[in-house]
Amino acid sequence: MKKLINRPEDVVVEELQGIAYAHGDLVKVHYNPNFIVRADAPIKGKVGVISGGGSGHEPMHGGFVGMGMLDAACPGAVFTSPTPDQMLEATKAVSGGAGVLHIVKNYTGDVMNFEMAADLGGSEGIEVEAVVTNDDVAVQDSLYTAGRRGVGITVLAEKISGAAAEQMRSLKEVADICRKVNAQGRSMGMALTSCIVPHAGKPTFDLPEDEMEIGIGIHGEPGRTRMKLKSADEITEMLMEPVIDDLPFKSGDNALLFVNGMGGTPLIELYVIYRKAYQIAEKHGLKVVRNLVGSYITSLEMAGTSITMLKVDDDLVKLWDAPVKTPGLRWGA
Amino acid sequence: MKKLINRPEDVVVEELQGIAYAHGDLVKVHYNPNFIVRADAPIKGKVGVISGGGSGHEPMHGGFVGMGMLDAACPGAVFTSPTPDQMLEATKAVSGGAGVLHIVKNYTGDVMNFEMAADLGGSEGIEVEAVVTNDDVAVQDSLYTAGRRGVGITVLAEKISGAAAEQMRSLKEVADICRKVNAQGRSMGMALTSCIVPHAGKPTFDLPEDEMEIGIGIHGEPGRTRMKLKSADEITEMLMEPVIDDLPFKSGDNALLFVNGMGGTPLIELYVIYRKAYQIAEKHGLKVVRNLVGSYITSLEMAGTSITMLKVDDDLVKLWDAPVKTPGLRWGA
Amino acid sequence: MPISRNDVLAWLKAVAQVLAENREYLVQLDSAIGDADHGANMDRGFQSIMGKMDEINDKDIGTIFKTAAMTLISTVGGASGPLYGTFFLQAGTKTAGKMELTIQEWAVVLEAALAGIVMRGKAELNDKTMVDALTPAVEALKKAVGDGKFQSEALAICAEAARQGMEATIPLVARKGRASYLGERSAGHQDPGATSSYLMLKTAAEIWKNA
Amino acid sequence: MPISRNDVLAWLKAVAQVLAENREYLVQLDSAIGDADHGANMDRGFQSIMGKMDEINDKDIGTIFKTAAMTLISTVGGASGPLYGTFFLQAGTKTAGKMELTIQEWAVVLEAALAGIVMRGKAELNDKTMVDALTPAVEALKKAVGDGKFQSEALAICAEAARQGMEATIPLVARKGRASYLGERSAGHQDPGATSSYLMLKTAAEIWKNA
Ligand SMILES: Nc1ncnc2c1ncn2[C@@H]1O[C@H](COP(=O)(O)OP(=O)(O)O)[C@@H](O)[C@H]1O
Ligand SMILES: Nc1ncnc2c1ncn2[C@@H]1O[C@H](COP(=O)(O)OP(=O)(O)O)[C@@H](O)[C@H]1O
Ligand SMILES: [Mg+2]
Ligand SMILES: [Mg+2]
Ligand SMILES: [Mg+2]
Ligand SMILES: [Mg+2]
Repeated sequence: MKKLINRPEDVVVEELQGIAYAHGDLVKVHYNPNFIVRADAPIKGKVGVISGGGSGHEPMHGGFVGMGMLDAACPGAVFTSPTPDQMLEATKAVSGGAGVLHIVKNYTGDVMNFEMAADLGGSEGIEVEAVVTNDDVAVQDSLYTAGRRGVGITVLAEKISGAAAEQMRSLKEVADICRKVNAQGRSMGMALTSCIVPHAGKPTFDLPEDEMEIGIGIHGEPGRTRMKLKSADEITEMLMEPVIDDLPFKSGDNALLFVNGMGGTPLIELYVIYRKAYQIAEKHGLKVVRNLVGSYITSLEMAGTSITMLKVDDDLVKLWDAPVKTPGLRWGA
Repeated sequence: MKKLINRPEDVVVEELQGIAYAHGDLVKVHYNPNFIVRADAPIKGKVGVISGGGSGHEPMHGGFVGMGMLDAACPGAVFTSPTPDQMLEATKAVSGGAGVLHIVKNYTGDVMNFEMAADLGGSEGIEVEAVVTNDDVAVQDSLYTAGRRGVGITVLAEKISGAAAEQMRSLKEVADICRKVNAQGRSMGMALTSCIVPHAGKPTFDLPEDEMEIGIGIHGEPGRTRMKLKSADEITEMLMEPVIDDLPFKSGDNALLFVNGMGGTPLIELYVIYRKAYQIAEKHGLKVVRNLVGSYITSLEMAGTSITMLKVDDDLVKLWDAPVKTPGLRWGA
Repeated sequence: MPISRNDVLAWLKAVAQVLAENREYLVQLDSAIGDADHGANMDRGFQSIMGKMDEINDKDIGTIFKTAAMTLISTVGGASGPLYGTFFLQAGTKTAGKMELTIQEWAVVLEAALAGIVMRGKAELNDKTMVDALTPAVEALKKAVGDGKFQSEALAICAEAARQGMEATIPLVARKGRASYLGERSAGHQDPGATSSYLMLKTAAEIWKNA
Repeated sequence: MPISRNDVLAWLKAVAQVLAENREYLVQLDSAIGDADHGANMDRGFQSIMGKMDEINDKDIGTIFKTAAMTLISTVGGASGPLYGTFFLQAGTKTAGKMELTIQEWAVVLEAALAGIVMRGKAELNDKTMVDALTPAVEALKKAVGDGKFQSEALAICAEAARQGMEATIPLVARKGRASYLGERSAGHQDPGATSSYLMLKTAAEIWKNA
């Protein structure tokens, strides 16, 4: 295992200390229970927006705490959803009287831990709404399964909901926007290599030099299918077509195209992917009016990419363009 | 070779197309000769700031073109310095009448190609100054060698010189600021893995599972020494101490601390490194007043990190804080 | 002899040790169809319970189980944290104030604890989860107790049923939890949560053999 | 027989082919002490020259060399682009308007071309660069010509001296170019640029054997 870490059990706390040293102007880090919170939280009259999930997906979620995006983020152990006490304390810390939105990625663990936070109560009358993201078209959806995973759309939902909250919209409105983003977005990912969970010490799966996994999530879980390595253009098509089909996106739609790196993929490759994804969108008559290219929702050092398409209208575009000032995403401020 | 690419010989042009599709609001891409230029170039009366170098270091330099940073960037083939015609055309494209600054990393190829651009003339009376960055303390400096490599400081020099140019300072002033940043900055890097140059198809060097290279550059070149893998804290010390020693930084100095990922290193690890680097700086009485954490000057998919320390005064801090609006670095705009 | 407060403490201690020993194994099982953390999660949780031993050394079984529950809930995370947390929470509710349990009572406790997991996770039999080990185990224990088996034998029958349930997860296609994302590819692998459930019940059978 | 315009074109074509064949080999040499691109750089440059063949098919040697120079300068990049670019630029200056070269003239041309590389790169002998192959080659050629050797023999002597110079780079510690960053670790590896220089001169000896 080649990693720039000390002891596996210390990775998350040491990362949090690094974040505290680096971004003390934007965020405060709370330990035991662990959460990252906006330096100026709580903001009176503003809906608090929080998220959480296992660590190892940086900059998500901790890197998205700050003006115009999240009010707090709860990091669990690597790839392990955080515990209810973290969500409870973070909820209290960001509550400005207008309620708190929980953005939860659809994983059994995340959903149950957020639910338990609500069940355990103790949030003293704070109104909480939870929106569960589930945009991964690689997973067949069904009433009888855990359903689709929440992946790339979560980044966009956090940005857009955060902007809506910043405009002092009500909890219901912010939650509705968040649900809308989730409903109008689809994603799919692939991996060239596995990641190594620090405490496991070896790759979660072994992938021969000439093969790739299609339909992977963000926890190093194997994908739906394994196949021979293909060209960037072919891979992009294999990700874009199911994404476009599923919503479905229709000719004339405006879209935000998000090409994401899994952590070990250099930017040069993401632009090669973006090029083809853009061309495929155009071919379908879709207009890419906004985009995001970079490693924003990662899976430790996994090499690979995921593509997210979000259908946007004017309101969503305006919220996307609104100022954001976080360690991981910043513009207009 | 596991990469998200099509044919190795097409990587750079396809990347440029991706950049053009993604960032058309900020930059224009010129082909044959290849360069990326600010959408609003040339700006009358403003010093043009350009840089260039081999591709494979993304977001450097192309990702730093935009308001407050570079006016143009010339990408060569992967790890191969660009050719004089690129620099010539880019120089003309950004010339607003106040002269043009060339920021050149100290590599034989880069220096000679930029020199030839000047020798070949044809820039029709445009006043050009070149500043060569050479901040890598891993390389022993000597009159009789190629000298030290230009590495991490280049990112900071481009930001700060770009800000000075944006303030309409003169060519001499902008060049002086750039020289000052270079003189006051030092860097050192290490690798956990080699990168794979696309046309080579295999790792530039082989590194056993339990070893690392210390003192590497940004072109996959082997480092000064190879040794057993150590903990993040020990590695950080091995990079920080020579950097602090070399300038030398003295107790009471204000510094900008830049922890850089080499392309295949996830952000979670960079924060673990940043934590220790910050503590070491503090221990030496240095005050870290600004920082940058992320993968900004990379070496394809290499896993590893480099640390850059820049001694700053009020003017440099103000220039660092000035608005910047590029695909790769953005704040205040 | 009934299962005493001390026996319950001894069981938790033994489970902590067994999970530590099987950490790698559970991580490996979770690597194949999940995210390679189940062993680390369970180990972290039970080590934390060990850190609470002083606090619960002299408490009733209900308090012991509730403390274990809250500790798991606040240190494990993932799917197994809330699931095993609810398991012990329900066990704690059923044993509030008790200083010992007959084997009959233990069967009732286990049934309630399992019901907690099902309530929380909504898994059905054959969804390839811990429920597949626990359900036959509870059934077998109830039957053994009804048949008037000795305590040690009843616990052994319970553990054996869990083992069979655990092994029966191998061919299943997962419909709950992270393994469900794999679809057909999840078949052929043993479920990690069913395995940790079996390990707990096997440990109970061993530790309480002479209780 | 002197070296004709057509012989020069044939040489460039043959060099393009030799470099294409040795692309991997040069990349490998550059991997050990550089950045793994020398083979790709040289191949890209000479393939580009091949693309200009129609343009220079009927031109004088000076124009041929100048065109080759400008092509290398604008397509190779790296250290070798300006260096070999300057090499051919100087060769072109010395051969302006010429339709053929005697072996005596070729020695003069090669000396000027090498001087261009030294002027541009400021490398000294034993810095572990292409200069280490070219310098003895030029000396040997001058001497062979002075000694009145036949053209084919003189060219062979020149190539052999380049080969020896190339091999002599192996033990050297690099003081110029990218390999210098390696310090002592650069010793024990053959310089890629010296190798490409040798390949060019070896090809001249083969192609112009019967000129
Ligand atoms: N809905 C559910 N009901 C019951 N058990 C479940 C459910 N979902 C997952 N599990 C169990 O949890 C185990 C995985 O636990 P763990 O790896 O710790 O959590 P995570 O899946 O969040 O990483 C699975 O092997 C399965 O037995
Ligand atoms: N200053 C110099 N003078 C002469 N030759 C040099 C000099 N620097 C480098 N070289 C030659 O250039 C070769 C490397 O070329 P290449 O790999 O194409 O460029 P780069 O080093 O920029 O990647 C070296 O092997 C060496 O022979
Ligand atoms: Mg998990
Ligand atoms: Mg090079
Ligand atoms: Mg798991
Ligand atoms: Mg090279």
